[in-house]
Amino acid sequence: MKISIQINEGPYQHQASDTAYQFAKAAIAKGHEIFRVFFYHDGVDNASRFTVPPQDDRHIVNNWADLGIKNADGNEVELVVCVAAALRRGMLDASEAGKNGIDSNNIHPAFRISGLGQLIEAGIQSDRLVVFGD
Amino acid sequence: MKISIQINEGPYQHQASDTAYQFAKAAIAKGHEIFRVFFYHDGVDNASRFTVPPQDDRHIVNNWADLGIKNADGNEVELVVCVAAALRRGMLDASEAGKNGIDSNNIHPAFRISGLGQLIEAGIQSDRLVVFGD
Amino acid sequence: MLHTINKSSFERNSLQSCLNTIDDTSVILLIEDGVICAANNANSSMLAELATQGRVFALQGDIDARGISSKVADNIKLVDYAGFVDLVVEHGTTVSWV
Amino acid sequence: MLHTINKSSFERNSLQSCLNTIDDTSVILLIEDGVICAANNANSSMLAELATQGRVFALQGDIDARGISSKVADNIKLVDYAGFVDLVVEHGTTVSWV
Amino acid sequence: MSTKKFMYLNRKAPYGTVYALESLEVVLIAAAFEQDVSLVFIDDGVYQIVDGQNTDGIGMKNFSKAYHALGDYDINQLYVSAESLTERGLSVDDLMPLVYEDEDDDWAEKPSIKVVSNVEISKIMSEQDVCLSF
Amino acid sequence: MSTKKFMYLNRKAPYGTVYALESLEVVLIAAAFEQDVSLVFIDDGVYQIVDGQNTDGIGMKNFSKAYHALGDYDINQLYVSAESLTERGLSVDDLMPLVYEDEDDDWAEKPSIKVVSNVEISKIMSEQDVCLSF
Repeated sequence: MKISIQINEGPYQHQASDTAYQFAKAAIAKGHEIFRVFFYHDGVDNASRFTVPPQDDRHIVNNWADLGIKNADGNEVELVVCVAAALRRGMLDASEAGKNGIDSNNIHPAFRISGLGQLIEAGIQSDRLVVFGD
Repeated sequence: MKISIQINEGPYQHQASDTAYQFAKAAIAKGHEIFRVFFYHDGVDNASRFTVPPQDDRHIVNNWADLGIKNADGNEVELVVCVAAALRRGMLDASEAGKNGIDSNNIHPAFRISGLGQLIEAGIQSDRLVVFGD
Repeated sequence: MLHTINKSSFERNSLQSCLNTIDDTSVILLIEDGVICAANNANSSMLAELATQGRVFALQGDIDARGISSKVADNIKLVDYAGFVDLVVEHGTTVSWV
Repeated sequence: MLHTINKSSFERNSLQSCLNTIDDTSVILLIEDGVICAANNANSSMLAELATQGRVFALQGDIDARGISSKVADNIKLVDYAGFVDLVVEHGTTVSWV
Repeated sequence: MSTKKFMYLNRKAPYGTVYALESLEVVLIAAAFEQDVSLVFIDDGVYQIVDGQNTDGIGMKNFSKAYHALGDYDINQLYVSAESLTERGLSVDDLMPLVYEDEDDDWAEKPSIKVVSNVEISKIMSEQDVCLSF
Repeated sequence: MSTKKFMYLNRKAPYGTVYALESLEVVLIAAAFEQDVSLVFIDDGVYQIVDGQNTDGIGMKNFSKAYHALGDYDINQLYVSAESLTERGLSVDDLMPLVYEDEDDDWAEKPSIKVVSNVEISKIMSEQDVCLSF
């Protein structure tokens, strides 16, 4: 089955991203396809390549990034970050940084920034859409 | 009176930072001193210089940054970001970025990263400490 | 002592928790979504007695933002941010029921 | 239809809201802090009837994390993340009461 | 593209958190996808469409006027919980007069807001293909 | 530096949000400042100190053992709401056996946890100089 995920909260502050990750891993292990993970609201902060958790803690960003190549059928799990939510919260890719005159960017390369249409499209294309939030 | 502030939530997602800012501005206008604003938990995200809100919306990061030079007596309002909370959430200054092998940083220059001791010290040094959260 | 409540009593237990532990002299300030506790509604009885004693305040700006300025319950005192500062200064320690 | 609850019924109204609108065939999965609703406590009656009907599930990992595995109320079915996936697959649309 | 039934579940007051605003942003984008869109306002979500919101005092953007645009985008199924309104001392007269023009009835202006019981919401909910929660 | 009475107000369950963990991090730092420190566990905050927490199944760090360190740092005033425990079907026997060595009583080992009524918590609260909420 084709499943998509919406994540509304950032890493560490709320369990939402952790649960969503465990859910996605379990779904892939059972042979389902995670079509798209859409990071919305503070969820966009899950995509920061600047994240440095304590040594003895999980690395939520890398966990998601590693998942991005792991669907059983070889299809990539798309990790999409909402552009409007991201800009408001200081999450930028090279293109958005350039447009806004900022000298660097912080989106992990496993994620891509795109529009809210990608969330609607995920709802249309997938058999299931599951929301994780606060 | 000497007042300090603790902020537990990031910008835009929760009103905490907005209310704290309005409170701080009002306190300064009444002749009080805002000794320190301590950004903890997701509150560290208030310090991102990458933040690009929509044109017609308030710029929470710049609001705080501008406040940093406005105490009535000329004393700076200290804007302190908790280092442990910041690293977990991908907020880095040049020094922490260097230590962790990351090529850039995203802390606005009006803020500085420091330890949790600064929160306790704010509680000791100030007449009042007010917490804003979710 | 000043207690701040920033959540609706319909959504969370923070107002009830505050009321469970508030002493006889403390005052309550409703801010952010907490101003929903200031409106006339099914939960109004929670604050009615304290309001009668003049011990309940609410942030005018948050009330106006939520379109409920015509719904404010009796005896609730409205303040602006300057009034918030005064409450913090006058009432000693502030407890935030976040 | 699958309803997920991720907050304690002591802290928030999400379980009550879900119960106000749930139909006769839907099931509930308690996750994260929502597993507090699975323990024997003053709020247990909220879910007792649905549990008897075999319609209440809870994530084992979240229960263990909160140290309440010996407190789980009768008839609540424990699942792991694979079981969560199965519930999503079997029950059609998922509604998250975040 | 196939047509699915999308439900947006709105349970939180505006301004205290960003969910109301960012939910509206999704709905407006969703309109372009020509799906069957319903909005449910329940619990404190009913405050999102209360008339007369004025944010001058809190320094935040008043986005409530954007709900009036929904009708122009053919989004006219706004279900409001009667029980939630009553509990909060509100009636339909306290809500914004949101309308749409019915193309099947000579473009007659009709109300978009339908106050319904929780039982009716339950029925509407069980017909949905996708539920987006914020 | 003067001595003040600091109270840490813990109202949230662990793991679902990070507040419990990051609150504990502050308390451990606070110990170095030699202030009068009290911790209050009320509402779902009582779950923070429930015995037998096991996070193997959720991929998160089990930080509950760190509460045992509090006694070594002279932090031994842990007040737990009796009403909150009872409502949740818990008793003091379900809590971790947190202890400290009383230097005024020949280093006798004593329990740090005191189960008290909400009325007593009210009294303790009214004696504080600073209240940190998470």
